[in-house]
Amino acid sequence: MTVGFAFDAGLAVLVLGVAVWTIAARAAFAAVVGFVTFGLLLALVWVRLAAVDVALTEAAIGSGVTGAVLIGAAARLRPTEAASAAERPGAAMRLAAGALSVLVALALAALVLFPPDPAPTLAPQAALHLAALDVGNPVTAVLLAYRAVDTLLEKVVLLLALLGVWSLAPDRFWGGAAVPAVRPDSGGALVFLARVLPPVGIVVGVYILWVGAIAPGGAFQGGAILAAMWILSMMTGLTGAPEIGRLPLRLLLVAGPAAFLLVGLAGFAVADGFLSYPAAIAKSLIIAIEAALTLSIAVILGLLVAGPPSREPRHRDAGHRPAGHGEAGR
Amino acid sequence: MTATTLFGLCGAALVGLGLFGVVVHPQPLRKILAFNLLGGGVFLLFGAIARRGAAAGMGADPVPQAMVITGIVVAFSATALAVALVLRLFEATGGASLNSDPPRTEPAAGPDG
Amino acid sequence: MSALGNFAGGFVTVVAVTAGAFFFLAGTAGLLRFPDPLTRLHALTKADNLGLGLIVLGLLPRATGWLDGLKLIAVWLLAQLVGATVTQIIARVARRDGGTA
Amino acid sequence: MAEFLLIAAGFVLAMVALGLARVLRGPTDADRIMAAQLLGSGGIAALLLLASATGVSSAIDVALTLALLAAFAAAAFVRATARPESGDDGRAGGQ
Repeated sequence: MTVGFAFDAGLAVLVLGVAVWTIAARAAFAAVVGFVTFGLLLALVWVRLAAVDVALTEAAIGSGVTGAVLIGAAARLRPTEAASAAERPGAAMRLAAGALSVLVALALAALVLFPPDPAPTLAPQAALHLAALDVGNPVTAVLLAYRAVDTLLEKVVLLLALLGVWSLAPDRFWGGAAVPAVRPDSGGALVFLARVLPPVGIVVGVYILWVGAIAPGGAFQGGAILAAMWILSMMTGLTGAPEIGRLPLRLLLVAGPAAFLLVGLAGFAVADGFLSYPAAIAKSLIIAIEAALTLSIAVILGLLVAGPPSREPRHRDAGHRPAGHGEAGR
Repeated sequence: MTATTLFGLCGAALVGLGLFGVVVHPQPLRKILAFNLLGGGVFLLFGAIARRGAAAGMGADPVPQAMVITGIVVAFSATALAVALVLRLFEATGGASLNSDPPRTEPAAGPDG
Repeated sequence: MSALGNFAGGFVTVVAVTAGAFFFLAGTAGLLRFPDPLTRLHALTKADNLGLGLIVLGLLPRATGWLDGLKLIAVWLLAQLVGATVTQIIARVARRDGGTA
Repeated sequence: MAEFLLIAAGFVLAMVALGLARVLRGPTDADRIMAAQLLGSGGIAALLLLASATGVSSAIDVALTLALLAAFAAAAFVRATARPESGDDGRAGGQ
């Protein structure tokens, strides 16, 4: 048994321990904190699995931004916990659920223990065209060139999720902004941090985006870091949440997918088809798309965390949205 | 046993654990947490598969890695939407029960928007 | 770098990393033994500041380029800034709640 | 040297795990949020050690990301705990 394996075994036990805590903890808040630590540990696991791109994503999104959403929700839902506890399913139900879960886990474990022998891999195919794309990071190449259509659709999913969140707002708030909970007692220290950290965060975010062409990093990770800085500044009330009816905001939201789509359609004219890039400028195109995507991702993630609007739009007629009159239909 | 197998097994166990939590916990927020654990387990399985596919000078097969990155982002957006739904439910009814006929919560479900 | 330099660098690494690990041990001992949130917070800062700082110091001689070295220092500085802020705001909440949940 | 660094990373992680077991149990939420902070710095240290031990220098970027986002859990916590017990005016005098 090598030192490396001992480390990995300890890490795996720790991950499972924190996961059990997340399920078993009595208070929801304790479970959420358990989940945040789970995300941090997963980032370590991804480094051990030689997937640093994933580790970056997990550190930024899986743990950081998700944690912010869940912790806020747990604190607000605390009054409901006692009532829900009475709805716990009976022993028979829990036993059945346990049996099902064990069965599923065992089946998956069997898959892990008896995998197909020449391990299936697309790595050689991915490596084949890396030089032509002039992109050193194979994961970026997969995300933005080989399987670019997946990434495009994923951006659409993000937008749809944001529309879903917005649509939860009562009609009169449509086009308004989410009210940031400005708490004077959250202390000068946090406000200080929210002033000092974003400049550093923006540099790191752009660096992660830029380095993504040759090393782990890219639009998702960079965008998530930028979003995090924006969220921090919204949390402390330094910047208000934007009104969702504003046209510039909407344009920013669709900028990434739109740029992607335009380049994709141009592929019909100048290359072999949808989302295929002319070899000479493939790298420049990829970086341009990534830059637009990063901005869109940052804005979408930030707005997802801010939540549905909870304030009436300031200039109601400036919004000129027919949806603003939805109440008349009731 | 290799580290890859180890983390694969860890992923399988996480899927089971998450599934159990999704079924058993009555609180929607706990279900969301459990669902995210389940997702983390699935991602780890992908990670183990990617690591096994190391070839051509790469530490791991990039295709499953890219899928996991996409998955993490989508899981986050689903989580944010689910949390927003639960919070809206709480605002509208004062509770967060998924029970269709609440046995003994306040019956004041009338005057909401 | 000369062999002597290599040796000196390795020496610094071993000593500083060991010392850093020791402060993580001290921080955990404090977390386990101290009676209330504010004192536990005090223990936590030892791991934060000294533990991480010493480990970064120990890893600096092994950095493979100036950018890596710069990033290591940046990580430590960021952790200092964030750690100091976070402990302060947690302490405020702990004091406000008066040690009750 | 690589083995030494790996052992150090394991040691730091073990210490953090012990501390985690203590603070996650509470009793106060302030204790619990310490768990995120503790694992934040411990995780950063372990990542840096791993990066140096295995020569994967891009893991430093992961540590950098963690360091940037380490304040997030605590910031959300402070913001959220201020909300339920005080309305919009309750705490304003505490500034």
